[in-house]
Amino acid sequence: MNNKYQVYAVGIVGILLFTLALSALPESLNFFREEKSAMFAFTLTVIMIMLYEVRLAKSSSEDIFLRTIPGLKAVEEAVGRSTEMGRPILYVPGIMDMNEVETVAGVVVLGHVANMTAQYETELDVPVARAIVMQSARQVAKEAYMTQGRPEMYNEDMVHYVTDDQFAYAAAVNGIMQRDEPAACLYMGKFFAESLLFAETGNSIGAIQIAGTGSQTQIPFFVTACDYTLMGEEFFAASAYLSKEPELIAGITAQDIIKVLLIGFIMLAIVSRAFFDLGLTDFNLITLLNL
Amino acid sequence: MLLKRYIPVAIVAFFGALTLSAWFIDNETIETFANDDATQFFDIIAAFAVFLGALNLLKLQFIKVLKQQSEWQYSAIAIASFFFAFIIGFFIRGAFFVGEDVYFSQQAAEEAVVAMNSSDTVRPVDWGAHVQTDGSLFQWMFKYIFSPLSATMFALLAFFVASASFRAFRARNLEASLLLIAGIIIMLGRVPVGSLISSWLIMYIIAFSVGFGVNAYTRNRNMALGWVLGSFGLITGLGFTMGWPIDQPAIFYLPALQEWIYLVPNLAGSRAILIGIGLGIVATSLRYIFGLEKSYLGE
Amino acid sequence: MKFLEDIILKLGAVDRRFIFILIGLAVLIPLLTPISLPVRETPTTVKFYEGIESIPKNSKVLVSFDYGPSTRPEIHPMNVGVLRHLLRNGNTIYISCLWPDGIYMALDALEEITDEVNPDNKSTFNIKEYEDYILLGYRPGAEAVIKGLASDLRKVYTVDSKGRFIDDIEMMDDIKNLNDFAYIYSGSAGYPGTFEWVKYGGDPTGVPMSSGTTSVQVNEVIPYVQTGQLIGLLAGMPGAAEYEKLIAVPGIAIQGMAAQSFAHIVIVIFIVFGNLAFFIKQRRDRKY
Amino acid sequence: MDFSAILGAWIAAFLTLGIFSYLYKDNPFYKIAEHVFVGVSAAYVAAISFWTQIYPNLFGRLFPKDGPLSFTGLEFDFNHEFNILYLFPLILGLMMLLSVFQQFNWMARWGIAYTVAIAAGLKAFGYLNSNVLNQVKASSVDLFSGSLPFFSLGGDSVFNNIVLVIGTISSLMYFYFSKEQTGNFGRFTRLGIYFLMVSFGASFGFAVMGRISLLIGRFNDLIDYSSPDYNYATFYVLLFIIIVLGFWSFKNREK
Repeated sequence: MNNKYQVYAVGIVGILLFTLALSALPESLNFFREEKSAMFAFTLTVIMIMLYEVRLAKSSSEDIFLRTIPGLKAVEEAVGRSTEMGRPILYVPGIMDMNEVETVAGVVVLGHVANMTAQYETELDVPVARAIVMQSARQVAKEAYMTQGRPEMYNEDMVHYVTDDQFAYAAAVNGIMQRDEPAACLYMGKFFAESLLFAETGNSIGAIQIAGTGSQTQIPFFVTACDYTLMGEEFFAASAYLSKEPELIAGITAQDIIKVLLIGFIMLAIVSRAFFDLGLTDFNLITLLNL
Repeated sequence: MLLKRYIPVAIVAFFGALTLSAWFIDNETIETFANDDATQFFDIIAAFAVFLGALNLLKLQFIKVLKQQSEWQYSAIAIASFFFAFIIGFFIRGAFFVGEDVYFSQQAAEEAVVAMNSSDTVRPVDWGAHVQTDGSLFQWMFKYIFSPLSATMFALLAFFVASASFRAFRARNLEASLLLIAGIIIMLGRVPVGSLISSWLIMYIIAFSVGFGVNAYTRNRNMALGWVLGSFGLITGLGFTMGWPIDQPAIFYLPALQEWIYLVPNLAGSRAILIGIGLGIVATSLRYIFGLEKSYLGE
Repeated sequence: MKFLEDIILKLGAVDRRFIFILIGLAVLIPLLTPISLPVRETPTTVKFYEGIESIPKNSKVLVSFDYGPSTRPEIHPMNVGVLRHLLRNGNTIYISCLWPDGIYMALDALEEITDEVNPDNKSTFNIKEYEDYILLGYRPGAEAVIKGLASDLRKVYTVDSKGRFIDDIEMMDDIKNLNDFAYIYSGSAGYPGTFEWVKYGGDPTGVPMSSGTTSVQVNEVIPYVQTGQLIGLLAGMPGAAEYEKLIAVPGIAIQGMAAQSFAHIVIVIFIVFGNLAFFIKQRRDRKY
Repeated sequence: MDFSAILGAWIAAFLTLGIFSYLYKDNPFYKIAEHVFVGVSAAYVAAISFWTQIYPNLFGRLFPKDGPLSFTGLEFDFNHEFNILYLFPLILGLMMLLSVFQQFNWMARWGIAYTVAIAAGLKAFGYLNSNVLNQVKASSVDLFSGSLPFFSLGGDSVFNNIVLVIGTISSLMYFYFSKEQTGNFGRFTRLGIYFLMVSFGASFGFAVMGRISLLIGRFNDLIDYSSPDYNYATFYVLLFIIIVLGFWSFKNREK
């Protein structure tokens, strides 16, 4: 255990030295942006911690502990409920294209949901707003039905394109909800104003609703109108949680370590600022690092 | 195998690493690529994908119509609307200039030239510019079909926020109560009506609500009544000594209070969410670049 | 008492369509018969006003129209106000758009403040294109456009919205990139908008900037005001109303404030009844 | 008022009220408006992406005036220089289109891979910078210098700064996944949830405000269309929709 943190301490010192060396390169070799030194060091630290955690996870046989996230437990229940009621599941992977990390995360989570619907033999409906997302979601869903040994249940049109336009898409999804009455609605991806249009309609048809998004502005709507919400970072952790693969879970552990480091840094910066303000030192951490 | 699996994975790793490192490397070629071309490439691919999507949409709607599934009539409307807009977008210029005036068709423009007896020639708009020219047929479609529909879908939210807050803003527990109270204070404090509500009224309401809480908690009516009467007396006494100013004490004046909520506890909460989202996105992005997660490719 | 409780219980379980009707009326009635309510400025708006006021006279200011018809009621009054404020202080205006419909919004806004079109209005100006303002127009690409502007404006805009080559326009002579502007303002309704301007425009170049946003975005953007990455902020229609008051040109936002107030009161009343009903129901459930 | 504007107003009024009729319940008017919207918007987006992306930015760069490919007879002058790199998105785009055929399904993967790559590369840095580092930097507030008042409602104060720091850290710890939220740690993260809830409530309050503003805008348009200039479009359309809907709900009463 201690060993791990020793590695990190040495690693961070190494990264700092490396960054310093890069920014001290002579003019002729100057390919490094010194003004971004702090960012560079931080990025390298994140990469180092992540890769090392993954390596540890691969070599160790122990399970990594993660706290429960109620919204993720509820996904399986929702699929089960839909099966009992004989009604479909609606999955909305957000309204943006694959050039948003949230959308990609939403599509990855779709893979896990498709695994469940294949197991439970529940109908899955995925209307999408972008054709690239459609293609990716199809690949993911197909793969899920294959691994579950139910290729005959997979139908390409379970993932279907509606339109690129935000509100036209919202109007159509509202229509689908009203007419097909899904037992569960899952919203996982990047959302804008249409979030509440979905969530209110879903609520009025009595569906169990689980949302996950990294769109800060839309979290409050999902929190008020949905049964469960994966807020921000929880949503990004969702795919790792659902996959139960140690390599992916290790990524979450890495995030936790970075979080603690950041909190430590905030404390340190406050103290160093106090010293500076009181005239005890003539520098403060923030200006020193040129942040 | 190579084409289906390895090249896509290589593309992710290469372009991911390239665009990420572009932030730190002082090299003009890499910089222009990351700043400009990289996103342009994506926009172009996405533009092709739109046509793929349209094909999928048409296919599903045509199946509905041909099989006469339930409500196929509406699918027919969707198909008709699609071709209506498609023809206006691709086959009709829809804008012919005579001087500064714009006409939808060549014929109308020519008639106008004759009617005005002017020497101007009719000048058709360039292909491509026709979708952005004020007064073109495409713009007419945008103004009277597309934009009212989107604005109205958006405006439905005014009703939905009301019903959602009515249903969900119940003081079930402390968390829900905080949501409720912060929501109401912002809702009232930000609009002119809020500044007409005296801080003294708010103090009375708080004293009363606390009494309500005391009653619920201790199950002792007398104690609750005592609290309410005592605090009301205190507030009234204070009011007379201070002369009932509407915005004093400021912490009970809604416009001032909402400002504090907005700048302090709200900021703390949103900052944490921002940092969390940031970390989540960074870690997820790195997982993609390093190929730890490839399932979006169907792996 | 029992009777009263029953009424409250009924109100607490009312059909949502009843709420819809009341909200509709609360907004519609004040629009048909205008009522004026006092407007009180909030510090972020004052900061915003002071930020614009502090731009040196005759400076070049970039104004971006990053919204469309759906969010027009919130953002449009702000942008019109900002144009007025800038012109009054003798600044020249460069208009860019990150949203395709932004160009129409900009045309509308300019029309509203031009002498020729509205000769009787006191708050209009005798402005000429290519002298007092230039409409650079819409370019697709969102943050790529901003990044492009930050490095080289001429790569993004070879021609302006009228198709004139940028190199032939005198106003553009000493503009190379964002650094040549004294101030950046973005009236933004989402993506791309304030966020992207801060990240790729204001932060890297250090040009002071501020923004007007929809109410929904405020929470997301407010941390940037705190850190000084944005100089003040106009928040939604109330923000626009406060700004209209500060620049002393009352407009559509101030008018809308009454409708806004009434709708909020209706919602709050419903929330209160919903909660009372909730408590009564809880108590009764406990008794039986 | 010319005919196209009046016709437009009638169509706009019909579609607007058709969407609003959804507030009553799902009904034929909403279905018409919805399907018109889907059809028109799909083609609208296709036209916009072709004419503002593919046409100027792809063709303009591959077939510029006097470019190396002008022997093909294709020339699109958008003041761009020839750029061979743009063959890459052309190929990826065409592969994306070809993936409509079952046997070429895999072709979409290249485009997907490229899209995810730039999402990861470009977004990671932006978020790291403004969401993480800048917010962390802003959290290092002044607590001890003594130059700030202890409490002030509107501005900077020691009390506000303490609340800010505690709120940020406790909310951040709510997102700590490697430990069950029990005991003292649980109490601390509970505090974080309280801050998050206040933040959500405040956001919601703001949202209510914004949404009402949009409704104001919509009603203003409808009021405009009800004027004699537009032959009272709103009135007649409203009347028509109400009568038909009344009849329709009467007929479908038993359902």
